[in-house]
Formats: sequence, structure tokens, C-alpha cells
Amino acid sequence: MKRFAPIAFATAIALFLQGCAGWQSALDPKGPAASELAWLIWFFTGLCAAVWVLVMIALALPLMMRPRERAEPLVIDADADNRKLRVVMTAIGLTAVILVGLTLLSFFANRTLAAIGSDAALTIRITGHQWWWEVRYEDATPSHILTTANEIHIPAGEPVRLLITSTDVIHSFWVPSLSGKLDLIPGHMNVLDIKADKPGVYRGQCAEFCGAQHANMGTFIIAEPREKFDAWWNDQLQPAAAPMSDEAKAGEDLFLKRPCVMCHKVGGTPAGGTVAPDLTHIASRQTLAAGTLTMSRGNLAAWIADPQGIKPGSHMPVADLSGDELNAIVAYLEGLK
Amino acid sequence: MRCAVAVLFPVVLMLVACQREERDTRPQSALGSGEQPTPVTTLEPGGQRPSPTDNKAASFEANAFHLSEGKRLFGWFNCSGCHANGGGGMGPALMDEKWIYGSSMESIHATIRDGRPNGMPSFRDKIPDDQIWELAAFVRSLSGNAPSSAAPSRNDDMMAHPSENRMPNAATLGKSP
Amino acid sequence: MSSADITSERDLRPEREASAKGDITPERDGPRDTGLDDASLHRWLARTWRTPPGIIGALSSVDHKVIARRYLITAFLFLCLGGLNAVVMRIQLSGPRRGLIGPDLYNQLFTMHGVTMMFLFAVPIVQATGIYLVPLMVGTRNIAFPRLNAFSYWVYVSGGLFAWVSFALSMAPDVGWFAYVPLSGPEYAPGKRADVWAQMITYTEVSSLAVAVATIVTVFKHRAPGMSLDKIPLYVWALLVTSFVVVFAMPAVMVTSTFLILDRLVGTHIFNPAEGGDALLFQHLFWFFGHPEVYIIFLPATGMVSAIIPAFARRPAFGHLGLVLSLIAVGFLSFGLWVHHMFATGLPKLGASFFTASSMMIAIPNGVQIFCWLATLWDGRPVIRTPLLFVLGFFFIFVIGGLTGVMLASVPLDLQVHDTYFVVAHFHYVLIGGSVFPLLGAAYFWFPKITGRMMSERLGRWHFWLAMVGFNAAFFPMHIVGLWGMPRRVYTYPAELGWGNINFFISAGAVLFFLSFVLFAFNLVHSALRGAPAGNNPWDAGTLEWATSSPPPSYNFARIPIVTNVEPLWAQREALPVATGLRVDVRELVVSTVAEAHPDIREKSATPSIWPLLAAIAVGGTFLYSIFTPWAIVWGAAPIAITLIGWFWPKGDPEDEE
Amino acid sequence: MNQRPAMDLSALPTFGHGPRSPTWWGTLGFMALEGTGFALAAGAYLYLATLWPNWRLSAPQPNHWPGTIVTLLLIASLIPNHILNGYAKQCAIGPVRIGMVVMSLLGIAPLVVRWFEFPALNIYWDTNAYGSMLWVLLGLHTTHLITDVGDTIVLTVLMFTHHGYSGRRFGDVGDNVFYWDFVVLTWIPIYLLIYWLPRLG
Repeated sequence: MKRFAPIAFATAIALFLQGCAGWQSALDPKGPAASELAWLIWFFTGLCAAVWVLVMIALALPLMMRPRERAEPLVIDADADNRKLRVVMTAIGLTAVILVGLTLLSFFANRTLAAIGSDAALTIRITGHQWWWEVRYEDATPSHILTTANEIHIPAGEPVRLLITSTDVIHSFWVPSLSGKLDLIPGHMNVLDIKADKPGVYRGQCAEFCGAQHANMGTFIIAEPREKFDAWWNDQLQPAAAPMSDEAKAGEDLFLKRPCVMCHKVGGTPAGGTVAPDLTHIASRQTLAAGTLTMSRGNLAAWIADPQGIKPGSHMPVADLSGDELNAIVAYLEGLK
Repeated sequence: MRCAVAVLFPVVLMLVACQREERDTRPQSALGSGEQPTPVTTLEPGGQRPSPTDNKAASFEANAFHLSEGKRLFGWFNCSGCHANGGGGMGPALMDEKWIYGSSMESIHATIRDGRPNGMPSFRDKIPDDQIWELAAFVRSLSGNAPSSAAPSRNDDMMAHPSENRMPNAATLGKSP
Repeated sequence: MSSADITSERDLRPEREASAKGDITPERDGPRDTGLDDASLHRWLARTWRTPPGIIGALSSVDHKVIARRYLITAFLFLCLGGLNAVVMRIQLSGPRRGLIGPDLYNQLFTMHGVTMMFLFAVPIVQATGIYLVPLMVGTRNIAFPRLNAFSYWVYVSGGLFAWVSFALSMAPDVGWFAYVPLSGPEYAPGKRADVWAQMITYTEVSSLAVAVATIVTVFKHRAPGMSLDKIPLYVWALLVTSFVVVFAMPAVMVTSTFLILDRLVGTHIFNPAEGGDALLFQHLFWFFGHPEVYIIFLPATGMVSAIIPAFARRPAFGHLGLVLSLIAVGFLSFGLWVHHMFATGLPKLGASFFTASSMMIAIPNGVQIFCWLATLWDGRPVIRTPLLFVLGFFFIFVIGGLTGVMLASVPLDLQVHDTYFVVAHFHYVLIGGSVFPLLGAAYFWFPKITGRMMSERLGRWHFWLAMVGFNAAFFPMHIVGLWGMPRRVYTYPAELGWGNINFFISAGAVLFFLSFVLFAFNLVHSALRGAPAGNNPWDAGTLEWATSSPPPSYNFARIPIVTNVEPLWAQREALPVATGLRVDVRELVVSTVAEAHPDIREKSATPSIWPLLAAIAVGGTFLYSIFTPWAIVWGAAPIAITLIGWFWPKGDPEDEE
Repeated sequence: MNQRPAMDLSALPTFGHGPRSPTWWGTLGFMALEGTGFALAAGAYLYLATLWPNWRLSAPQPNHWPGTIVTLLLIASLIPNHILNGYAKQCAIGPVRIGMVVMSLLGIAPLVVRWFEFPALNIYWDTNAYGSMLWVLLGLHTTHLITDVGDTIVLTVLMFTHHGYSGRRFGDVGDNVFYWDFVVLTWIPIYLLIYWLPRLG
């Protein structure tokens, strides 16, 4: 054990250093909530490591220092036991003090977290589906309510209020570098306030087991400067771009004639399905299939041709399309900026 | 004798279970298209023709996963818009034992795929074939035709009717006690 | 032995005894052990207490040692199966986007891993150890309600088979061992997979509950004369507290799984928010069981540690009373923490803070135990043998698990690590460190008692170091990958998140850890066949199980010992005081008073019977059938009633009649 | 190990009544776990009732009369139950036989009335969660009622055979009395929950 401890520590530290640059890491905070939590994690870890080392020393000493084994088990030195009793009582007292301290610490951290979103101007409703995120920007004017999927744009440096719920099973919304997680529960509405300090792309993913494709239920929070966010928001409110090329025009026709139209919505066309992600501006997103594939012509074609190979069990069926039909639909979708 | 039962029982159980619990999400072309000439009537001169079945229909009908997928699609594709949860509205009721165009899987599949006069649209290109089979299997389960060990249970919604696995058996449906 | 020998012995004790009650016929009397010499005493008792020969005889056995052995072997097999599940999962996760297995199989694998380890390995094996050791440690001849004990084994083994046959049929539950609704509910879990979970859980918990009741009554009423509450061995205390936790926690999971199958099968709306139910109710009920479950697995292990440390530190445990009180405190507090599994569900903040405080508080009694053990080890140099090595490994690992548990108790911190690999690491440190390592130590410690042979010390040390390295290599990096954002229960992960290398390392450690168990299995088999003979008390330990031969005879003790010290064998080095006056021609044992253990009644213990097996078959068939139709309960009632009547109806044995 | 006889147990009785007997403690253990089951089911009901402000979910009130009759029958049965217990302690076979017959009949009577309780709930188990919980609570208690009445009847038959006249059997009668008390006492809170709590809302 003694031999092993240093190895474990060296490995641990090496691995830590390697991974701190993570993209979806609680140790790489990019917002006030995650910073508070990262500090809390490091503080707890340090304290716990110290306690652990002390216990290990207390364990190792008798193994190394005591000269001989006891002969008669029932002959006990009462004075020694009394001294030990004092040590044990002190240790228990210290434990209690540490625990009370940690309880208070986590209580105050909780209050700090609760204060983050008190003046949020933007409210976004996030609805979990098997296995994608519906994102709706609330607005008092009905025509300004904006619906998109999987990628959440927010203005950097401003607190944003997320109202989260689910229509099927329980999911959990978690973007580690911005905030802790919160569950999406059918029949309940939870509130999560987030704030990104700086512009950037922060990955998150579903953290509550939700069925076959729980592993591929990613999301992105894209924090942008206010003016860029406003521009994005205005773009997204527009109906879908009209197809530019002949191929894309054919693709639109096919989109409306083939299975796509049964589930998906493209604003400004008769396609109005609400049970699958809104595709009005799909080409403006960075990823496909809830963070599973990066957005590219090839990936779009692959996803449409064989969704069950990429996300087995997902609700996107294999549509029986010819190569030309597939190309046309991809061309059409690519134009939906 | 007892040995034979002891050996056979798990085997039978295994075969039944495998079929019921499999979850194939890619098209099952190995089973054939399942397409059959679908007559509007079963009346034929010279006695009744055996009803056409093949593996495809059977593999969908007895499979719990496909039935539940059919149930989901029934809601997603707004079949209730006309058939109102199976009770009937603008379109005919699906929960009784009356079938205008035949009660077999193949007939229901053909109805959804090709449409029928008086309002049932054709979904030929709009729904992939396997999903049509799933819908057909679910529609049959609405009147208690699916094995109750595979039929879907209630949804997490307001209750519209008893769940499909608690439907009275098709044979007794519609006959007053 | 011929029957003529027996009749000749009968004449030795013609003493007759008038019953205390005037109203009832005097007891038919038989020979007593009072004046018998050792050889004839052994012949009498061996004939009275033996398990009948033949297959039917073996299936009828009610000997707690026979049943415990079966339990232990079965649980070990389930451990291997669950471990294989884990290895397959780890191979799938050893690299990003690996295509070895798809989500459908993976979800069944991790569900079966959890269900197997929790319900078919951990709880049964700690209870089985108790079934073997508690009657020996309290100095009695059999467990209370021996037939109930046999019944619970059959229930357990058939429940385990039920789950694993379902798995072979691709019908295993795929909704996680916690099976949250709505995912496991009627709408989102088609087929019978979730029903298999629900009924298998309910069914195997029947067995745990039965064993718990039998253990409680054994400790309360069957203790050897003189073993007052303050002289009960710590291991027995641990099992007693555990059994109480089982009695009050397990009904919660039975209620949960019954509600679930009612929702699925007959369309109730208990968890349906659209009709007045609630999905979170499931989580409250489940974790009201689920958190105490951890302590059900952990507390017996602390008992094992409390038994092993004194034997090798060569002194009674330091702070005996403190250890007992902290066991009881942990048992109570374990019911007040369940909400810390639900911090991410968005419960009101103030309520959550209360559960932070209560979760922190349970660290205090656990700390008391750790400090008392350390203080015990601080007297002289401990004797380092394999059992103690595993206990030292327990300290190394479990303290880490306990400390990360303190981290998880903090609401805000939990929000970052909940449902990530950090939690996976935490509870494997707690459960493997806190329970499996002591169990392995216990295996080396009590193997000589069970088989009469020592386990190989050399292989034992290899096993220990392989397990230590494998375990820490597999689970320590999980803390880190969890903080890097890797959630639990994912069948794959994208390459660009940079989790590939560390997961490969984890998988390698997991394989190593699995191999350590292969070595252990080899050591078990090898030592059982070839090990050095052990003698009665190879470790010179102080509790009563070491007073009898190894392996113990069917009747445990030729004469019931009298207890004067918490370590009776250390206090009475020359000769153990014993009680006499029990009949040897029937299965008589001593019933004593609850607090002082004054001998009170000479009661007859039940004889072997095939009916518990038949009852288990009837109950099992009913449960199996009930995943298809609720009418199973009605049709199953008749065979259950018949087998139970067969079980309890007197057969004319003297044991039944008096 | 050497042994030194130090105590003679031959004068001890061979059976005991009440807390002296292990069976009594076993019965108590099963009562504890079943009681926990009742408490959790009741807790689940109260949880849902407090969660939804419009609890009873516009269902009609249950008709309490069959339930009230069952309650009165059960409470009344406690008197002969404890008289029987006294005879069992005295090992008086004649009165015990009569008492067991009486208790069997007093067990069957509430079971018959119980049959009419289910329709008197005025709701089905699959109508909504309120109906589900009512059926669950009533079903849970009915299961206990049926098993205990079955147990009582079997024991009654046993007491009339030649096996009946033994100390162990009288102990069994005592435990049966004990368990019947449990079945009666658990019914009272469930009765209040099913029939009187909805009247408050």
C-alpha cells in the first residue's frame, strides 16, 4: 500500500494536468456558477486529501514502529487506553468541526448560486425529448417566439434564465463549464440560471439516463457578444431561405413529399411537424443529431441515409431514398442558413 | 415426460420471447416486403381463401417494441385527428371489430399505404414501409388483436380508453354479454 | 452406527421431567446430554441433526451452514457474472465511438450489472455470511426459523435465475437498476423488460426480509447463556443492526416495484402526472430504500472488520461500546439521507440543505468506527496475514470513498458531479472498498472454519496486491473523468472530448481487477482441496465460532457454551464452561431472554423439509406469471396456500409436537 | 476445546407464550416490515394528496358505509380475540377450539363486507391516481385480511386434530391472536385515509 500510494498520486496529477483544457469539464469554469463550484471542488478535494493522508499515517505507524506482537490478548494497559480515548475523542471532535464547516460552506455556495440569475432579462424554455433538446426563446410578442434545437445562443456576460421540463422521460441539462446540472422532469418545471463570462462554445450533454441514445444527447451553449446575439436572433426569426439552385428546389419538393415532412418543421413552408427538431435554419447550426456529428454536407447525407447506424434506436427512421433524392434533400438543407 | 417438458418449456419461452423483445430499427428486408394482393372482400366462389400472411406481418404484430413504436407514430402523425384515439370521428372507429377493408395486417398496411375512398389519404411516400407496418400492428392492437404480452400499456397522458394490453379479446368484442 | 447403539444410550438417562404447566400432558421425555461421554454424545447429536441423505434430503436441508454455503457459492457465481458484465462494458468504453456493442445491449448490461451486484451479490452474500456465522457466534445449534431460511435461499436463487434467463433471452431490464419512471413506465419501456425488473426485485427482497427476521430472532432469543447485550460480538451487532435496516428499508423497494408493475400491467396512474400521479414519488420511494441499501451492504462489512482486527491486533476491540453505538447511529441516520440522491431534481433549496447536514452527520459515527479500529491496531505490532491485509486495503480505499461521499453531500458540489463517473468512482470506492475488501478478508479469515483447511497465504498476498492495483487503476481515474464531464450510463462518447486515453487506462485496470478474482477463485478451489488442515482455532481468535471443530458438526456445539466475556475463548483458556440438560434425540436448543440471555426455554428446532422448496417454486411461478397477467395472483394463491399448509402442518415428529 | 459443565438446563419448560417465544418475535418482525409497507403506501397517498391542490381530482366521494361496517366488525372482534388469548395461555383446549371457530367466522364476516367496499369507492383504479391509491390501500389491507383469515382457518382445523393438544399449538394460537390485532390496528388509519380524508377536500 505504501508502495502504491505515490504511484497513484503521480498518475492522478499527470492525468489532471492533461485534462484541464477540457471542453466539457467542471474544472474548466467559464461562468460564475461553475467558478464557484470549481473552487468548492478544489477546496473539498484538498481538505479530504489531507484527512486521508492523516488517516493513512495513523494506520502505517503501528505497522512500522511497534516492536513486538502482543502476547496475552486480554491484558490491557488501562493508562494507554485512556490516552487513546482522549486522542479518539479529539479526532471525533475535529471531524465534527470540519463537517459543520463544510456544511456551512456549501450552504453559502448555494446562496451565491441562487443570486446569479436574479436579474435575468432573457428566458429560454428548454424541453427534453428522446434524444434532442427543444429550445424556445420566450417573448411577450407571439411572433417573436423563436424555436430551435440543441444549440442555445446566449449573450455573453448576461444572466439567462432557463425554464426546463420534459415531455417524455427524465433528462438532465448539464453544461459543466457554466453550471451544475438540473433535471428535466415531465410534470415539473425547473429553473436554472446560467451566465457565461466570455464568448465561446460550451458543450453539455444529458446527464440522466434517458434510454437508447442517452449517450448521444449533446447540447451546445454558444455565448456571443450582445450585438452578435441580436443579429443571430433576428436571422433566426426569418422564415427559411428559398432554395437557390435547381437541385435545392428539387430537394424542397422531395422534403415535402417524402417522410421528412411528417415530423420536421421548416418555417415558411407547409412542413410543420413539431415532434422532431425545427429545421428552418439547420445549416446555421454547428452540429447535427444533438451534437453527434459536425455540420457538413457529408455528415448530413450520412445522417439522413442511415440514422439508425449512427444513433441506433433514435426516432429518425430510415427513409427509402435514392442517391439523387438524397443529394437533392441535402442540397436543400444546406441552404437553410 | 417431465424431462421433455422441462427442456421444451424454456425453448418455447425463448422463441416467443425473442420475437417479442427484439428491437430492430433498420428496415427488415430479409423478411420480404410483406406485400400481398389485398382483396377488398374475403368472399370468393368455391369457399374461403386462406388469409395471406408472411413473416413480415407476424414479426411486427407480435413484437412489443414495434407495437409501441406504432403507438408513438399514431400520435405523432395525428391519426387521432380523424380516428380520435381509435374511437372514431371523421374516420371510422378502430377499436371495434368492424373492418371495412379486412382485418389482416396486410389489409391495414395497404389501407395506410395506398389510402381508401372517402377520405383515408395515401401515405405511400410519406411513411417508410416499416413504420407503416408498425402502425398497422398498433391499429390491430386497438381492438385487442395483438397478444396482450406484447401490446402497449397506457400512456402518461389523460386516459382516453383502457390501454391496449387490457383490451378485451377481439373474439368477445362487440358481442353483448 | 446401528440403531441398537442408540437404544442402549437411551437407558443412560432415565430422568423424567414434569412440565411447568399442570394443564397439559407432561412432555414425552428422551435422553439428555448431561452424563454422556463425548463419543456417544457425538453419535446422538450427529444422528439427530444430520441432513437426510439423497437428493431429496439435500433439497430438504435446514442446516444453516449447508444453506449458507449454498448462498455463498451462488452469490460468488453472481459476482463473477456481474463482473463479466462490467468487463464487457469496459471493453466497449475503452475507446471513443467503439462499435463492439450497441446501446440496446449496453443498457441491458449495465442494468444487469447493477441489479446483480446489489440484489444478487452484495446483499445476499453479507446475509449468507451472517447465516453461517451468527448462530455459531451466539452459541446455538441452528438459526431461528430454519425452514424460512431454506425457503429464502430457494427464493433468492430462483429470482437470480429469473433475471439471468431473461438476459439470455434479450429480455433483461434495460432501464437502469434504479428504473426511474417514466423511462421504465408503461409508455417508454415496451415489452416485459421493466416488468422483469419489478417482479425480480420484489421477489428477491422477500428472501432478504425473511433472512433479516430470522437473524434478528436468532440474536434476540438464541444467544448462549450469559451472552448479555454487552457481550454480543461486534459482528453479531452489525448483522443485527443490518437486519433492522433491511426490515424497514426493503419494504420501500417492494412498494416501489409493485406500484410500477401496477402502472404497467393494470393501468393505475400512480406515476402519471397527467392523471394526478408524480414521477418524483418513484424516486422518493426508491431512495428511501436505496440509501439504507448502501448501509445494508456496508454495516456487515464493518462487523467483519471488527472481528478480524482484534484477532490480529491481539486485543479486544478498542471502544466496544462506541462501536456498537455508532453501528446503531448509522442504522438510524441511514434513513434520513435519501434526498441526497435527488439534489439535481430541483427540490426546494432549504429542504436540500437539511439533507446536506444529515448526510454530513453520518460521517461522524463512521469516523468513530475508523478511529476505534485504528486505536485497536495501535497496541503492539499487528500480525500481518492475508485477512488483515484486506482490512488494511479496506482502510486505504474506503476512507477515500467516505471522503468523496462528504463531497457529494454538499448540494452545490453534487450538482456538478451527480450522475457522472465521479459518482461511479465514489460508490465503487465505498462498496468495493467498504464491503468487498472486508468480505475478501473475511473469506480468508473464516475459510478455515468453513472447510477445515487454510487458504494459501502466498496466493492470498498475490491476490491482495493484484486487487489493490487493479481496483485503484480502474476506479481512481473515474473521479477525474467524471470531473471532466463524462456522464454515467453512456454506451459511447465522442473522440473530441479527450476521454479516450484515460478510459483505456480504466478498462485495463478493470481487466486486472477481474483477473484478481480469477486468482481468488483458483485459491478457493485449490485450498479447499489441498490446503493445510486448520484445526479449531487457527488464528487464536476469541469468539465462539472458533470453539467448535472446523468445519463445525451439524449440531455446531456438542454442549451449549456459557459466555462470560465478549471474547470468551480468550477469557477461558483452559476449559469452556458449558450447559447440560438438553435432549439429544430431538433437535433441542436453548431460548434465552432478550437482554440478559438467561436460559428460558428448551425449544425444538424444525426438522428438514422439502416444503420450503415447493413453496418457493409456487411463489416463484406466481411472480413469473404475474408479469403477464394480474390474474396470476389469483391462480397462484392455491398452490402457495397448499405448499404453506404442507410446510406448517405437523408431521408427527417430536419437534412438531411439543 | 475442553468443556466444563457449569449449568443444568433440564428443568426448563419446552414452550413459552408471548415474548418468551421466538415465534412471537418473528411475528413482530413481519409486522414491522408489513407495517412499514402500509406506512409507505399511506405516505405515497399523502404525498400525492398534498402535491395536487385539487386532490380527489373531481372524483365523487366514496360511500363510507361498507368501510364503517368493516371497521366496527374488526374492532368488535378484538374482544373475543383477547378472550381466546387468555384461554391459549392456560392451554385450555376446549375453549380455545370454540374461540378459534369464532375468530374464523369473525374473520370471514369483514371479508364479505369488504367485497362491497371496492364498488363503494365510486372510482376505478385506472381512472386517476386518486383511484389508484384508494385501490392500492384497500387491496393491500385486503391481502393481509385474506392471508390472516386463511391462517386462522387452517389453525382452527389443526386444533381439532390430535396435533392440537400441545404447547407449541397454543403458542401458535397466541401468535395468531397477536397478528389479528395488527390486521385490525393497521386498518384504522387506512380507513380514515380512504373514507374521511377525501371528505376534507
